[in-house]
Parts: sequence; structure tokens; C-alpha cells
Amino acid sequence: MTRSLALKLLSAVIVFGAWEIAGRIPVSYAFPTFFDSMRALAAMTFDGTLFAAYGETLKPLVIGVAISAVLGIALGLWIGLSSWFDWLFSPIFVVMQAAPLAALIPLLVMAYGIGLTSKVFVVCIMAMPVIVLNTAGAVRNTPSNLKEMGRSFLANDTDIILKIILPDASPIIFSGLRLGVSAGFIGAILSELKITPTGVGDIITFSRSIADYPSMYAAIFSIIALAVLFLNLLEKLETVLFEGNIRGYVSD
Amino acid sequence: MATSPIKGNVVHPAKFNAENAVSARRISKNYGAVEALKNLSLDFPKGQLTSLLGPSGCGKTTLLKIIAGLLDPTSGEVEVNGRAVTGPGPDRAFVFQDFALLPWANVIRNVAFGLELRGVAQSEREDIAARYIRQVGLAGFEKSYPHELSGGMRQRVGLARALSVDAQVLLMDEPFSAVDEQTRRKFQEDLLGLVANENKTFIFVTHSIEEAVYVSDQIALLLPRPSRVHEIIRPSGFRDKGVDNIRRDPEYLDIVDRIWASLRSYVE
Amino acid sequence: MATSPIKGNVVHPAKFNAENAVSARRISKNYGAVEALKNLSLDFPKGQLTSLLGPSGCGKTTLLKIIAGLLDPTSGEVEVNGRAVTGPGPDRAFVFQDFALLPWANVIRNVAFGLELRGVAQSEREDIAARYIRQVGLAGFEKSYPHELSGGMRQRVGLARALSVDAQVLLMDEPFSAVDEQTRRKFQEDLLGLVANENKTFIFVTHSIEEAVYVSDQIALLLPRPSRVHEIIRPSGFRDKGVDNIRRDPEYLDIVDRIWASLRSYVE
Amino acid sequence: MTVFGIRLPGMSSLILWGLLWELIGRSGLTFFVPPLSEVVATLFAIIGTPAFLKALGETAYAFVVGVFAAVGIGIPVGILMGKNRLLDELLLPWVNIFLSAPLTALVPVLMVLFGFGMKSIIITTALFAIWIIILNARAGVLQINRSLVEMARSFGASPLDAFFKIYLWAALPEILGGVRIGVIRAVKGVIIGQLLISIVGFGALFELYSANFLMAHFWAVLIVLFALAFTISEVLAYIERRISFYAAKR
Amino acid sequence: DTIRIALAETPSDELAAFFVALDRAKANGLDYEWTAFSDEELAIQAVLSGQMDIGFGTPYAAMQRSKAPVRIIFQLSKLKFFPVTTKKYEKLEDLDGQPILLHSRGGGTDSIANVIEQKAGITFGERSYVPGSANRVVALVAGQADATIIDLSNKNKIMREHGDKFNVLPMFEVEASDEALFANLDWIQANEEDVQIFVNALLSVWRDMNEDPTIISRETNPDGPIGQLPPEILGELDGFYKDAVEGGLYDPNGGGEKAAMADMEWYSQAGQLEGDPASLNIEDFWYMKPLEAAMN
Ligand SMILES: Nc1ncnc2c1ncn2[C@@H]1O[C@H](COP(=O)(O)OP(=O)(O)OP(=O)(O)O)[C@@H](O)[C@H]1O
Ligand SMILES: Nc1ncnc2c1ncn2[C@@H]1O[C@H](COP(=O)(O)OP(=O)(O)OP(=O)(O)O)[C@@H](O)[C@H]1O
Ligand SMILES: [Mg+2]
Ligand SMILES: [Mg+2]
Repeated sequence: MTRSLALKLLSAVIVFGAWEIAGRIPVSYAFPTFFDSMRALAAMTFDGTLFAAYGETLKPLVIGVAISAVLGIALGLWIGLSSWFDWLFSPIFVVMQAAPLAALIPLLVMAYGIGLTSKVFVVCIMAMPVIVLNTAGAVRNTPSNLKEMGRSFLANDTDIILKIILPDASPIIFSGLRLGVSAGFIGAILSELKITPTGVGDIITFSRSIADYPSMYAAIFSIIALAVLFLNLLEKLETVLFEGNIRGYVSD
Repeated sequence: MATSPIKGNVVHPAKFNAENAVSARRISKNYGAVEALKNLSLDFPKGQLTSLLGPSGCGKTTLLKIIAGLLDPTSGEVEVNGRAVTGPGPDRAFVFQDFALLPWANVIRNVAFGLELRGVAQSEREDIAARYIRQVGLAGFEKSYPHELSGGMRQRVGLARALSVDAQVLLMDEPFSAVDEQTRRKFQEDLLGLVANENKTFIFVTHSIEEAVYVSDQIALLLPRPSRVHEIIRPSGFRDKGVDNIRRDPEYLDIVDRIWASLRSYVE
Repeated sequence: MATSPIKGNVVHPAKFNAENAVSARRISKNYGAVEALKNLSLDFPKGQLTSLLGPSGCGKTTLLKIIAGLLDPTSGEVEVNGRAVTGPGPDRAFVFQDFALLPWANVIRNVAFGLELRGVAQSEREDIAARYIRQVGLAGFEKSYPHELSGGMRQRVGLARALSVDAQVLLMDEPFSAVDEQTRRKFQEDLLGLVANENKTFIFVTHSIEEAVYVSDQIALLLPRPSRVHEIIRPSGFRDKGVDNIRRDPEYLDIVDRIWASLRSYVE
Repeated sequence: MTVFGIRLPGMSSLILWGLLWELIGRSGLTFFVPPLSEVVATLFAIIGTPAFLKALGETAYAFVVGVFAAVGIGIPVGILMGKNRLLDELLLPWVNIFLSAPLTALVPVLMVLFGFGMKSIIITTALFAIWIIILNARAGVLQINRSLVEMARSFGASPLDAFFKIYLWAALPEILGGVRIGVIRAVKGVIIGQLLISIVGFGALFELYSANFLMAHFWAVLIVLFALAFTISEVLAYIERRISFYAAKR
Repeated sequence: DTIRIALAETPSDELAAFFVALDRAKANGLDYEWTAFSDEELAIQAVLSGQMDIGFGTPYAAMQRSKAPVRIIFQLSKLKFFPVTTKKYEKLEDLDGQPILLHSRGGGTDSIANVIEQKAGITFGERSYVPGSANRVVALVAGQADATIIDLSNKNKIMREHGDKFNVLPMFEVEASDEALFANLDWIQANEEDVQIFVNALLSVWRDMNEDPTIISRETNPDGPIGQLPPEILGELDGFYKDAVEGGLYDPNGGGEKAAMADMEWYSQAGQLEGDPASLNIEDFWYMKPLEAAMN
């Protein structure tokens, strides 16, 4: 444990050190050092801009991710269980997953305006397909012996879905959620860069337009840190919910 | 070839005349083009242990699943206690060849899972489960997860789960396949204890002739696919002689040899 | 307790006095805090079959892997034909408990894989592989993939692979565990044929006392973890009596009983 | 899916969706959605024009180079991480961070570090694809049946033999799965790169058409992109299915 | 050697005149390549870091703040933007406290809004940002906003199609630059000849265009980036340039001193430049030599 922590620290020192050095050379006018960026981050945190910005950014993100998660898992379940639904809907999600939706953003603006709706929509479109497809795949691949076992002990359909299919599919559903949430973050930032600059996207574009690069990098750093934090929470949730599914390394 | 029951050593007349807990009547089962079972009929007397012996892939698991109501036969029907089987029921419990444990649930939840599905309250079902866990010798492992157990221990969890729902008929698909010889012998003793003390009906699949002869009231030899019953043998009485002596018993050896002679033709 | 070899029925003096192909000297092996083997010494005479019998988890696989050079012992050393083992070598071949077949390769490529790694040309190694495939009775399945085979057939592929490299020492880890009783008996006959016809040394792990007694020149009983050799038994001579009669042989039954008495203490 | 006993091919429902599109387009509900037939006609009109071919060339170039880099670096790194604990502990946190980080936010940094041209677009594309490829290759190696490795060693395999004859093959299902997801992400990456860095390729066409409300043009290019991504993903899925026979049996 | 030009948007009708000038410059021996960036800030960054030679935009903030040695050499277009509103509002004063839709924070429309606030003595309500005049028109037509500031061609378009629903509020004249051509001072001095050819070509096209706007469509190279645009866009070139010339979007003299003074005043007022405009030094922002040479 301490060894892995030490290695984590070491790799962090290497990466941030490289950043600091690159900033000092400097590789470009527009590339600040690590410490400058952290100072800007601290400044933004203490004067409250950062919190206000995240208030804006998190709104579409949280709403969009929540909708995608609930709807995505439900749809995935349905697609996995019904061959008719599978036939009808899975191509749509395959297309959606493959589609470069960044290009669709201008259309969304035209259709849904510049408000929250568009941004939530962007987040959903980015996050949903992978959640749906992963869930459907996992549900389809539930070992038939477990389902048979459930039936032989008199489980009804709801029992089978809730107590066997979902827990069994949970690792893959969670990895779908993980990719989905990360895509949702991409969507949220993309919508703030391409639809209307608000929140963190606004800090990025505005600092760039006034050539305040440390602030720009601080904002980028903070959103990445937030995404990583969010995903770690998701992982904790998975561990708590389905403890027995985590089986450790084969090599250990 | 025909379904002519050749009797072995008849010892417990009471048991032999017992009514049937399960009857399979002219069962056929096709998987697509594969004929697994063809016109198979077989009775399972109440309170007795019936073994199914036959080459790999002959349809033993298929038959068990049809009795359990997990598979529909292509034709024919199964009666349990006089009523036709249309699906799984509380009167039957299954021990699966591949254990079928929930990997995300710990031992006690796995053992209690059958009761959970029947709506038994948590504290009550955990009490019952704990009792059966002790009975199969897993006390102390209640909070372990399946991947932390050895194969034999996992198999015992599946056994405890089937026992805990207190069904009349126990369908056991190679329940001792994953354990070493030493542990297996202990299980056989345990199983005989269950047959003697509880008035339950056991249907038992095994690949070991010796095991079948030792634990069974009745052995059904199955033909290779498409499977029918080739012969029924009733090797009763050895279990009273104790495990240490039975291996030298000439009657025991005769029956093992006869079954072996019957089966070896498929191998060659 | 001590490593005092208690002799069983000594029948082939020539074989008994044979020099040792493999000697393990004071082997200890720890996995972290787990002591698997402790101070184990054991000799494996050339041209004979030695069985390892012991409770599950006692370290049989570990010992085999140390002999194969796949694991380093914590202390002690292994000599094969007088030379200390430092890693895998062409003089030893392994039959894995879990088959270890390449799922993406067909039967002939799997059987020829050992030769492929030794750089034998394709046509030559396929000829050799085809011969061994025939020998284990899999002719006609050369182009099948492992998942298309039954468990017993897969095990025979692993066997053919180990045989095809023509090593002096064959390390077999529960090689017949996955097959049904009927097929298992045929394999035992095949194995005896190999021991009789080729001057190879076999080290054989099994959970079946009967099997060990039937096929072995020498049986090593291992204690539970940390494992040492508890007793060595030399049950020679039964194989000449033929499989059909041996089960009634009182000497055979005595030895089975004695081993059983030795082992059962661990179970209870 | 079977209807009246006839098996419908997997993607045939797209025809149904196409019809729905046509109907919505015809109904004139919104000018954002012209009828599919009009879009297809536009598609044929523009598909041979030099502007389109140039965009296709630029996009394909960035995409192919980016994907090749991601695959060529990602797979060996993933396999090495799966084999070597030290490397794994050093790199894994970063792979996880980059997998989950909103890469769009990183694009401005990339522009500064790697310039504003094709190079940054290629790197964006590769960054979208590489992390999942690494993680999957690593997961594939981690779950390798140890006895396959031991078997190879016991028959005298060299480390190189082991790499090419055991690790690569045994992890292949996971690797391919990772490549498929990675390639799909790369399609997104290349368009995002083209929109956020320098406006070239399909990104430029999208920008131009949407700014001038040429909806049929817009959808036509989108369809081309859908089709490309879809084809690549299906080809990889097909290869995956070809080897799935052993994926579940390792 | 080849000069590298950083465009701030993808080539479309607005850039047609620029590409005509490039063609003329090429005929005189200028070797160039261009890259389109998604916005002005990126073009500025690219020139700042030396990856591009000449860029599009108005880099006043960058010039003053990061003391970057870049100079403007030619004014391409003026900040001709128009407040367009629903019929609710009739003059700028009506917009006091009202929300407005702008292009981006710190951008040209933002500075126009700042100056409107000062000159009309009002304060706008919430400012929301939607990049792209066309997108703001859509928002307006779709009823998602009541007031915005858009460019000349979109103003003309919306008034043609929906003149009954919207007002163009009367506004003061603006002479400041929207887009200007700029480059590193060192680079300019090292490449005097190329820069001269380029500025000559630009000036000649800007002058000819003010005489006859249709020369743009006539001189457009059918195989160039503009010629390859869909016919739907090419068909409107003449109309676009006629409107632009009428609206005074393009200065036939390339800006020069007049534009520089206007810019410094404007951008100080708009908050992008710090300090008193009178104290600012033209030489810190413009490099006049090529333009002066071309005028003679
Ligand atoms: N789902 C299925 N689809 C197609 N064929 C099947 C299926 N399940 C079983 N079979 C076939 O039916 C036959 C009987 O299978 P079954 O599992 O009942 O055999 P078994 O007697 O239990 O064998 P074993 O001793 O190996 O467990 C086999 O030949 C098998 O190939
Ligand atoms: N890689 C390992 N790490 C930690 N402990 C191990 C490892 N491999 C084996 N062990 C432990 O060492 C002991 C011996 O294991 P081994 O596999 O040799 O047993 P075995 O006699 O072959 O058992 P079985 O009959 O079940 O095959 C076991 O208790 C096991 O828990
Ligand atoms: Mg079976
Ligand atoms: Mg073992």
C-alpha cells in the first residue's frame, strides 16, 4: 500500500516537474508553469470564481449524466432482454456511439436554443450510447446457469432482473457508466466551448482571449481533477454496492 | 436394450414398494437436431436415493432439468407427487453441476438465496442458512465470497442452499465432482445420513460407479445419446456394512463389475 | 512423521534398485506467509511411476512445478539425472491440471506446440503430433479447437503434447481428473502401457487412492500444509493381475485401506 | 429478430429509421431535418467535388495516422503494464486520469505544445483512442491463464516467443475490444480536433454548412461520417466475433 | 519562402475578397499557404508562438499585455455590427437592463456593447454568448432572445426575410477594426518584399472592390477554396459585397493612421486596452511602412 502510494507520488512529481520545466523554458508564450497555474487556481478558488463557474458547469453535467444513467441503464436492460427492442434500437445507439456529435452541436443550438436544454442534450448524447450498449451487452451475456438457478429457486421475473441480472452485469454497467460519465464531461466542456461559454468553459475561453494563460490552465486542471474525483467516487460506489464482484489481481 | 429392470440385492421391501415421488413418462428432448433423450421413462421412489449413471453427454443433466421444470421436454411428461410439472416449484431443489453461486454475494447470502426468493425475513433466513452452513462444515466462512473458497467448499455452499429450502425432492447434478477423494468420502457419509434421517427423495448424478453403488437405493444406467434407461439396479444394503468393510464385500464387487461390464461397451 | 519409507509389496527388485531420475532434497517453499512445503525430500526412481497423494492444498502442484523448474524453492534443491535444476529443460514435460491448451489453436497445433517452441520444422512436428494424437485416440479431431472437445478429450491433447516432446521425465498433475469414470479407466490402462514400454519416469498427482494403488510403482503420502512426505508405499504387482480382478485382490484392498487410514485423520 | 419465422439481418431496422427520417423531413416539421432522399441526392452531388475529396483526405489522414499511433503504442504499453508491476503502478493512475479526463479541455494545451496544424489534430485523435486501448490490453494480460504462460516456459519458450505466441493471442479479445472502442472514440477525436484546432477536413465542412444553413449538405457529410465510423466498428466487431469462440473459454 | 497565414475562420463568402487579393499577390510572386483556426484567439496564439507568420484579428490585448512584438499592417474590415431587436425596442436606450446576446466574452460584439453602454448611458442586463452571427439570428427568429448584435450580412438577411418582426436600432458610426492583418515585427522586417507584395495586392483589391463589388465573384478562382464552396453560397457573393461596400465595411485605404487612432480609442473604451488613448503610441501597434509604400 505504501509502496503504491509512493509510486503514485513519484509519478505525479515526474509529470508536474516536466510541466514546470516546460513552462520555464518556455515552450511557448502561451504555456505557463505548473506553479503559476496552481497560484491562479488558488486565487480563483479563494475569490469564489471557481465555485460560481462550477455551479454553472455542473448543472447540465449532473442533469445530463443522471438522465443518461437512469434512462441508459433502463434502455440497455430492455434492449438486452427483448430481441425485438434489440433489433429496433441497438443500431441507433451503435450509430450514435460512432457519430462525431461535436459536429451536431450547431444543429442542437438551432433546435433547442442556447439554454440549459441544449447542453443537457449534448451531455446525454455523448454519455448515453456507451451506457446503453454496455448494459445491453452485459444483460445479454448473463450466465444462463445463474438465471436457471434463480428460476429453480422460484424467482419471479423482477427477482431475476434485480437480484441476478443487474448484479451480474454490474461490472460492465459500471465500466459503461465510467466511460459515459467521462464522455459526459467531454460533452459539457464541448457545449461550453461551442454553444455558449459559461462556467468553466467561459473561464477557459475568456482567460485565453485576455491572454491570462495561468488561469486558463488552472481551469483546465480543475475540470480534469473534478472528472477524476467523480469517477473515483463512482468506483467507490461500485465497491460498496457489489463488493464480491471485485476479485483482485490474478497475478497476486 | 429394453427397459427391463433387473433387480439387484433387494433388502428393504418397505422401501422398494414405496410410492413414487417423481415419475418421468416417455420423455424426449431434442436440442435442434441433437436428440438428447428419447422416450425415457423412469420412476423415483419416495424417500429413496436414485443415481443416474451414464457416459458423458448422454443427457443426465437434461433429465434433471426437465424434472426441475427448467426445461420443457419435447414430448412426454413428469409428475411430482402425482401432479404434472409445468415449471419450477417449491417441492424441488437443485444442486448445480457448476455450483451456480452468485459471485457478488457472500456465503451466507448465497445459502439464504433460495429463502430470500421465497420471501423469508432476513434474520430468519440467515439463522436457517447459518445452521446449514455449519452442517456442511463451512462454519467460519459465512462472510467469504465464492472466489475465496476452494472448489469443494463452493460445492458445499450450493449443497447448503439446496438443503436450506427444505424441499421434498433434491436434484443433485454431480454434487461431489470438485472435491478430493478424502472429502468426497465424508460427503458420501453425510448424504447417507440425510437419506436415513429425513424422508426426502434424492436424484443423484455421478460418474463414479463405486459411489453410485455405495449411496444408492436404485441406479439407473443410461444409454449414450439419444438416451433411454438401459437397466435399473437396486444395490441396497451395503451402507449398513460401513464404509470400511464394503469394499471387500463380494456382493458389492459383483454389482460394480456388472455395471462396469454394462458401461464399458460404450468406451470401446 | 519421519521420512521412513515403509515398504509395500516389493515385486520388481530390478526396478526397486533402479537409480533415481529425480531427487528432491530438503525442499521448502513459502508463498508469503503461507508455508506450502517444508523440508521435503523425495526420490523418483528412473523408469518408474511415482504417485503423490495428499489432501487438497497440501502442495502437490507446488512440488511438481518446482521439479519442472517453473517455481524456485525457498530452500533446498532438485536434481534431475544428477544435475541441479535451475529452470525448465527439455528433459521434463508437464501435463497441467487445467490442461493449459491454447484456445486459439487447433488440436494439431496444440500438440505440436512444444516442438514448435523447440524449433522443429512445421511438417516434421506435425507428423510427430499426428502420431501422438492417434495414440491418445483423437484421430479425426486434428482440426478441432479445444472448445469443441469434451473435457476428457482436452486432457488427452495436453497428454499428447507432453508425450510428443519425448522428455525423460513426465510430470502429470491430476491428468485424469476431468474425465468420466469409464474413460478414466481406459486412460489408466494406456498409462500402464506407457510405463511398461518406454523407459520414462512418471510423477503423477491424483486424488484417487484406488488409481494411485493401481498405477504406481511407488506412492508418496503427503501431510497437510506445511507438507512433508509422511510415508512411502510400493504397491507393485497388481497391474499384472488385470483391471477386472484387482478390485477383489486382498493385498490391493489392504493397501487401499492402509492409505485410507493414513489420510482420513486429516479429514476428521 | 425474427418476423413470421424470417430472420431479419441485424442492422435492417436502420431502414425503418430512414423511413421515419424521410417522413419527418417531408412533413416540413423543421428545416433542420430535410428529407432523407434530398440528403442522399445532395450527397451524390457533392461526393465527387474537390472540396469534399480534400476534406475526406485530410480527415482520413489525421484519423489513420492517429489510430495507428494509438494502436502501435497502446497495445505494447498495455501488455507491458499487465506484465510488469512497477510499470503498472507508475502508469496506471495516469492512464485512468486521461481515460476519464475531458480531453476537449486539454485541446488548448495540445495546441500550445504541438502547434496548430495537422500534428495537434493527429495527437488529439490518438489521445481519444489510446487510453482505452492501453487499459484493455492490460486487462487482457492480467486475466491471462497463468498456466498458459507456465506451459510455454516449461516447453522452453523465450520471452519473445511468449510475447508473440501467448500474451498477444491470449489478450487478443480484450485488445480488439479496446481497439474498437478506441477507433470509435478516435472518430469523435478527429472531428473535435478539426473543430477546435484548425478548421480543416470534415470539421470545416460542418462549420461552413451549418453557418450557412445548408442542412442537406450538413446531413450528407454527417451520413458519410456515420457510415465510415459504422463500417470500421462493424469490421472490428466482426473480427471480435470471429475470435469470440475462445474469448469465453480461456 | 512560403509565408504561413492564419485565418480566424473557415473560408466562406466573407473571405472571398481576401482570397482574390491572395491570387493577385501570387501572380506577383508571393508564395503562401493558409490554415483556418476556429477563432481569432487561436490565430493570435499561433502567430505569437511563431508557428504562423501572418494572422487575422485584432490582437491589441495581446500586444499590450504580453508585450508581444506583433504589429498590424492592414485593416481588413471595420467593426460594422448592428443591434437588432424585436419590435419591443426602438432605440438603444430601451435596452437598459435588458438581456442581450453577444458573440463571446471579450470579443468584438462585447466591446460594442461596452461602448453602447457608455455612449447611451445604459447598462445591459444579462449578457449571454452565442458564437456566430448566424446562430444568433436563429436564436432571435426562434424567439429565444429579444436583442442581439450581428454583422452586416446577417442583418441584411434577417431584415429581408423578417423585416416585419425586427428593428435595427440606429447607432453611431464605428471606424475601428474588426479584422486586421498582423505579424511579428522581426518577421515583417526580415520579409519586407513579400509583405509589400501582399499589401499591394490587398490594397488594389480593396480599391477595385469599392469601385465595382462584382469583381470579387468574377476574379474568384473556381478551383480555389472560395470557388469550391457550394453554389448556394457563391450565388450570393455579389449581393454580399454590394451590401458591404454600401455599408462601408471595407476601407479602400486599408485603414492606416485613421484606423489606428480609431482602434486605440475604441479598444480603450471597450476595456481591452489600458491607459489613456492619447498616451498610447501608434508604433507599438501598427507598422505603417508597407501600407504607405503601397498608397504611393
Ligand atoms: N443448450 C444445448 N444446446 C444444444 N445441445 C445441447 C444443449 N445442452 C445439452 N446439449 C446436448 O445434449 C446432450 C446431453 O447433454 P447433458 O448436459 O444433459 O449431458 P450429461 O449427461 O449431463 O453430460 P455430463 O456427464 O458431461 O454432464 C449433449 O450431447 C449435449 O451436447
Ligand atoms: N501463488 C500462490 N500464492 C499464495 N499461495 C499459494 C499459491 N499457490 C499455491 N498456494 C498455496 O500453497 C498451498 C499448496 O498449493 P498447491 O496448489 O501446491 O496444492 P495442491 O496440493 O496441488 O492442491 P490441489 O489438490 O487442490 O491441486 C495451498 O494452500 C495454496 O493455498
Ligand atoms: Mg451434466
Ligand atoms: Mg494441484
